[in-house]
Amino acid sequence: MVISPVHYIAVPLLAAFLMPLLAKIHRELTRIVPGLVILYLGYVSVVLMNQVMAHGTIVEVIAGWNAPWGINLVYSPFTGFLASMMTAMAFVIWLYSYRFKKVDSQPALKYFILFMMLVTGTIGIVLTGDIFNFFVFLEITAISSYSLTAFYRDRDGAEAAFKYLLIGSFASAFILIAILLLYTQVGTLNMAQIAVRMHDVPTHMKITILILFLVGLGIEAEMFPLNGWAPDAYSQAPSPVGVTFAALVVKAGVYGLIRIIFTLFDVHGAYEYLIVMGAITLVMAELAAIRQKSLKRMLAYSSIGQMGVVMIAFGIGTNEAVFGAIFLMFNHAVIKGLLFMSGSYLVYNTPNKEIQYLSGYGMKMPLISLFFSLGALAIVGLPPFAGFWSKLYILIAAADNQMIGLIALILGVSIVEIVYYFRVVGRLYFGKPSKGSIMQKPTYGGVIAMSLLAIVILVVGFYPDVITPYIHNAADALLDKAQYIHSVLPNADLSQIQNLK
Amino acid sequence: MNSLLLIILILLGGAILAYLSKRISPMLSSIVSFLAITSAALVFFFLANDQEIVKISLGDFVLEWGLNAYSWIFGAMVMVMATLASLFSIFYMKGKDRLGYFNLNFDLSVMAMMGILFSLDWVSFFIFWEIMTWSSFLIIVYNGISEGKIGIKYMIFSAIGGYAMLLALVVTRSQIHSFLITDLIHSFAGFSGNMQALLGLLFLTAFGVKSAVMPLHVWAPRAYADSPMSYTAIFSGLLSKMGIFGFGIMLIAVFSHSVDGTIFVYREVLAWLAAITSVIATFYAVIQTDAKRLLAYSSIAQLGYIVMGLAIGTKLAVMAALFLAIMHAIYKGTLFMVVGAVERQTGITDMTRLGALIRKMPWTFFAALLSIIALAGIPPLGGFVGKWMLYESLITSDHYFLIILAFLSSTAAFLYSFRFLFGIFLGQEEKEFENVKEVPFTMVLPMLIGSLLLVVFGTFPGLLFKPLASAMSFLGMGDVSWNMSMLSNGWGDHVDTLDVINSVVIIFVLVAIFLGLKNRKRTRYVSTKDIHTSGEIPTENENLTYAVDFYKPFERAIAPVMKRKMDFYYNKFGEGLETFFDFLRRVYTGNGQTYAFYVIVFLVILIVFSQQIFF
Amino acid sequence: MDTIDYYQIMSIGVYGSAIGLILIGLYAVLMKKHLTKIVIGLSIIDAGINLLFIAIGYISNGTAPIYSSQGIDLVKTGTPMVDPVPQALVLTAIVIGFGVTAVALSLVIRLYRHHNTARIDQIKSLKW
Amino acid sequence: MKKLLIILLLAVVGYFLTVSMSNIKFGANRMGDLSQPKTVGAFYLSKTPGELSVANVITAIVVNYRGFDTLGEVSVLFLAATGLGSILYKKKKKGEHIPTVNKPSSALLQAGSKLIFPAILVLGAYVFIHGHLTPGGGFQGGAIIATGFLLMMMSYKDFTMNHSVITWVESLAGITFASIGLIGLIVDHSFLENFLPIGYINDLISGGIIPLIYVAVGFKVAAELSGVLDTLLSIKEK
Repeated sequence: MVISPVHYIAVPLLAAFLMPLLAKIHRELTRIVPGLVILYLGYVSVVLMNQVMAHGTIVEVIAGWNAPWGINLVYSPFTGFLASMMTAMAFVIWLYSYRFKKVDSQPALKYFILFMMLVTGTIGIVLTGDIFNFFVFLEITAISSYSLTAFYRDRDGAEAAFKYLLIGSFASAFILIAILLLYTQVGTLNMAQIAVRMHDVPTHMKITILILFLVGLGIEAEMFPLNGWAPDAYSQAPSPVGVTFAALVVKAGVYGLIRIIFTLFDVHGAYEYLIVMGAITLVMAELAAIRQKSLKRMLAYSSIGQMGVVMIAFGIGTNEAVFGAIFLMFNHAVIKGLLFMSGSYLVYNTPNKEIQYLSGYGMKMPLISLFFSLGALAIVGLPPFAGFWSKLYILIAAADNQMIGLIALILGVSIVEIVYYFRVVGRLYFGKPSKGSIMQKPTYGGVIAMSLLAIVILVVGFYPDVITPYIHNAADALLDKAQYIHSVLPNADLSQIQNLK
Repeated sequence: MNSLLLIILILLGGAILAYLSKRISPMLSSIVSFLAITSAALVFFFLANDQEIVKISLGDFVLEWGLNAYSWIFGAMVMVMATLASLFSIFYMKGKDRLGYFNLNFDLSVMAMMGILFSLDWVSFFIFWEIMTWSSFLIIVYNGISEGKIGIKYMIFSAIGGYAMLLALVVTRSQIHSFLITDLIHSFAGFSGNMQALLGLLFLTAFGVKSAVMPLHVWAPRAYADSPMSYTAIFSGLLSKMGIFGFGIMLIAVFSHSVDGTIFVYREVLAWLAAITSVIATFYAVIQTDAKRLLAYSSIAQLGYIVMGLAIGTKLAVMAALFLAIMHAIYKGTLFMVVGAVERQTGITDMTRLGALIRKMPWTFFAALLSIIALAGIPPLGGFVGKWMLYESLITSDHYFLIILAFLSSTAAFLYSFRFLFGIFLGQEEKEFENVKEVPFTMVLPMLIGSLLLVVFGTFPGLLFKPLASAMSFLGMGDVSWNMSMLSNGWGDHVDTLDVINSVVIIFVLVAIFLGLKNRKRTRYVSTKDIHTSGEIPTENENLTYAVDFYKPFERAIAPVMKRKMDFYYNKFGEGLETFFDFLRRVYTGNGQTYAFYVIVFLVILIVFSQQIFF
Repeated sequence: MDTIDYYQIMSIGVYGSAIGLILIGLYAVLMKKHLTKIVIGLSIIDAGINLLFIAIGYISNGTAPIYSSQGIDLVKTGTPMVDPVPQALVLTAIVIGFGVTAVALSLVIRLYRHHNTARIDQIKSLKW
Repeated sequence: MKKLLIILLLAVVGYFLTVSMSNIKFGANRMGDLSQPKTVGAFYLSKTPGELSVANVITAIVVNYRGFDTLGEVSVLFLAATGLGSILYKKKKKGEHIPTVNKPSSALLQAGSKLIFPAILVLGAYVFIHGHLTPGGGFQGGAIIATGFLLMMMSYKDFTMNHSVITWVESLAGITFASIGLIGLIVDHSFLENFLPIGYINDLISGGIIPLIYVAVGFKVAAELSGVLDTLLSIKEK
């Protein structure tokens, strides 16, 4: 069988359908199969990324109908990079959750099915070239997220999940209305075709549709003030799911947002909108984070803040800025993954997951504390760790666009970030451990997962060139709208298409 | 292999090895750390030269490292003192927890400092700068004093400084499309006035934090005092010098290319700030009862002198500043080691409780004595030459008010210098320290080497003038002519150090002989109770040693100045901010319906203002 | 003329009721305190959107897009078939709406058991 | 006060939607010429009879042109069922049965349900088997079948669904769908590609893989909806 992007979707779905049957054969299979599937997807990623780097975008036609008639998957350097990143993170998360909590085999089966579908959904969002298919994958992601958020009954997961569902339903409603209006205007659902025909759409309709998309996808991308659900969901979901939210789900949301703005529409104001909203999101989230008592909630707000930076960088819209933004997406996935993973072991047995009980854990859980500290150093952008490079690129891009105020804002907020992260790190390494706290011994899978992420942080930090060529190609691919359309629709008239920036 | 790269790699490898070898034996970890620093020092002194250039391509940046006369002198200082401190550290840290962690960060700090000095471009400068920051943060919290708050404060100020630098360097890059420091130096004059002012302010803030210039100094006293002493020896002595190093580049090399008025204002303001810093910090040092704190404040004061010299910017002033910087690194390093030794043997550093250790720890006392002499600027040791040059430069550059401040602070410095010596080594013997012994040889040795260096450089300042002169010509100050005892240049900045020293030494020796003869045979031993009590009979547990309320009158005199600490305002500001943040985050009410409401409000806002937003 | 009026009335009726449903649903979600009512509100929004979908695919005098023998005859006489795409999409949308509603209801059950209340303003143990 | 504000906000939203919709003329033909299709609607209408031999264009779209969406849709259902199971999971004791209704229904309802239950099943099966010919299809048929089960659950207190059977049916149906897609990928280089002969329009056996998939979808939807109903109904107060 020829390796093709559709494997990203078809294989996990097939496996998901198979898993209830496999569980009847041996209960351990429910844990192993998702790992094997994701490992296979990793192999697919390697093969396809090599192809894409060598020969350019792969367009996978589904059901034999060429674009724009059928649905197609677009595996460009950009989408491919994101899909590969998500696959890699999914594998790490699988390792981490392999024996995360002793649960009955029945919930374990459901957990892994939901998890695998969540991964499939996010990858589908990124790969698809069809706007309605995008919506379908968004819903797959959403529904599995809701269910996973409420997975544990001994927490307020249901509350978080309900809030998520409430706001998420708004998102899907708005996106659906936007798709509907868009369909009446362009008569197609293929993104490339939409991009070609967008020129002829009357401006007020264009803006109407754009607003609906921006609100809907803003919810998924955790934009302020649409992100009320996010901290709850991050903190109440099982830790591996929290990691998945930070590493995959929100990335898919941001992807949607920028795909709409960069490819589908040609509205200049949307870029400034991204910058402004990104800045507001960043400030609000980081300021909320500094006062958090619960570690996971703090991490959640911090994650939202980072998404704000990503939005700002995409909003600047130059090649360098987009490069920085994609780099930051990658770094954020890896680093926030490590922070969530190690953080949840740190607060495993503390009341309310609160930071104040963490005194002296550096002695008791040296390895986990080390991972957490590494993550903290990296996420605030201290060299020589991965986070530094993306920050540097973004700031350079902003400086080249004379946005000194914006840089000052980002850096000012970074100081806030430093305060709350280093408070935790300081607490970990000073003072006497409070009595009676029970340490949770991490599973082997967990340790391996965290070590992998830590190694990535160090390697990328010391030698960013392992990753930058891919990101360069990704940034070029995202910005080159004409190339995107051409690869999907070879015969399209590109005369109306102009790359905005 | 390139020796610069080799030094960095040795230190990095040493850091990692030290961390790993803790598993085998904690002592081994310290030894590994010492060996790594020593071998790096050997490489530095015997292999490194200014011909070598390292170019590393990372991301889209080219990191360039090289060595020049200016960085060599700082590098030599770092390597020597770091070697001494790490040697000292072996026994000082013996038996403490998490030595792997400590030594890892210790070596990383040293590596970062060397990296800063090697950096020819701002990116690597910034990278090493930040490594230095976080590795020192991790050591500050190591002792776990005061709930990590001081660590946070240090981190906040370092971040302000670091980010000011980051902002400055990305702005620089957007102007000249290069990260090279030399490019900035050459093109600075071409920038617009606003840009010069902005960059100047940002860079000065960045370096001001590390060299603890007011009002960015509040982190320093506690940070210096709370770290393990073997680290403070390089923290106070060397890390702060990185700020000085940066100031040197900015104030001398970069600004000298600018003719813009704002830069002169900056220099004057900075000189004043530095002078005020040194006065206030000296006052604080005087009223401290804890030896560590005393030294910490004293460090800030001394850094004030150095920055003052750089800010004045005449040849003599710069020379003085650099000379003082080196001297400060040596004597403050030694003094912190002394305090460390005392702390190790007695467990405390409170000068009101210590006393009479002179007989228990003679070598330590000897090192302390020499360093204090140097610190106070008494001939013939190194401190004197530097101070003399500084005063002379202040006078020749017509900064008469500054010289009053400088005199004030250096006079007050005598007070704390004496208190330090007296409080710890002289005075009455306390019972609890009866069995105190001298520290082991590996701790004595670095202290003695330090004192020896002070004597050598004090007597023959010319040894230092040679590299300093070439450093200054590298900075663009032109030639400085010098000989073993003479420093002069074409404009009459002329100091004959040997003459001055000789005359002062002769006076001192004569006075000493006179006093020695006079007081011979009049020594008497007294008990704790043998003091003037004005008719009141002190109870047993009342501590009435001289060391208590040592400078009460002085404290009363300076009380108005001390009333409000800078710290107080920062804390209030921070609390205010946090309250504000707390208020802000109440938008997350926890009610899902409210969030839904926000969504609709946001949608309506977008709808209503769509014209303004998207066109 | 008559037909135009007819379609204008139809458009007001169909679009109006669809938008009305959406607004009613939104109102329920924003104002009603009971969790089940909120879920019902979400379903009503979905219903409104689905109706809107069908409405935009409609073509005047059109017939169902099915090529049964009857359908082929109609096409031959010039009767247009309505746009099939919105109908296909709406099928997907309905199924997704079902899935969301099912999950929502199960969450309501969990919340009611945990908090012993179904009022949304009393379920806010997670905040700030 | 809050009410007023919300009504005001909704008025703005309503006005916004109305203005947008007023630009979209009701009943206008936006598909354009069928012979040279520019829109997907026109393309599907013009190509379906010839290239797929499927009478019901909507089925052709749902299962073939946009079959990938349908796969996603099926997964959504599957997810909803799984999610429901995980959210409401409760460890059942062996052999324990939770009644679906509190009181037994009247004899009339019971007898009537028993009577029409097979008819409902047959109708459901008919609807999804003829999905490519007549209105309806897998989803509709599946839903009809599920209503049959709902009827039985409501009328008989101790009506039990065999969970094992449900699991098998939904898994096998899902696997069938995905495998047919993968076979298409292997045989014809495109996922969900129609690799079977398409036959003649309006025949029961026509349209290649379309009826196969729709039957599988029918089974899957039936099983999942019934499963969801069963889960929700077997929740009892503490």
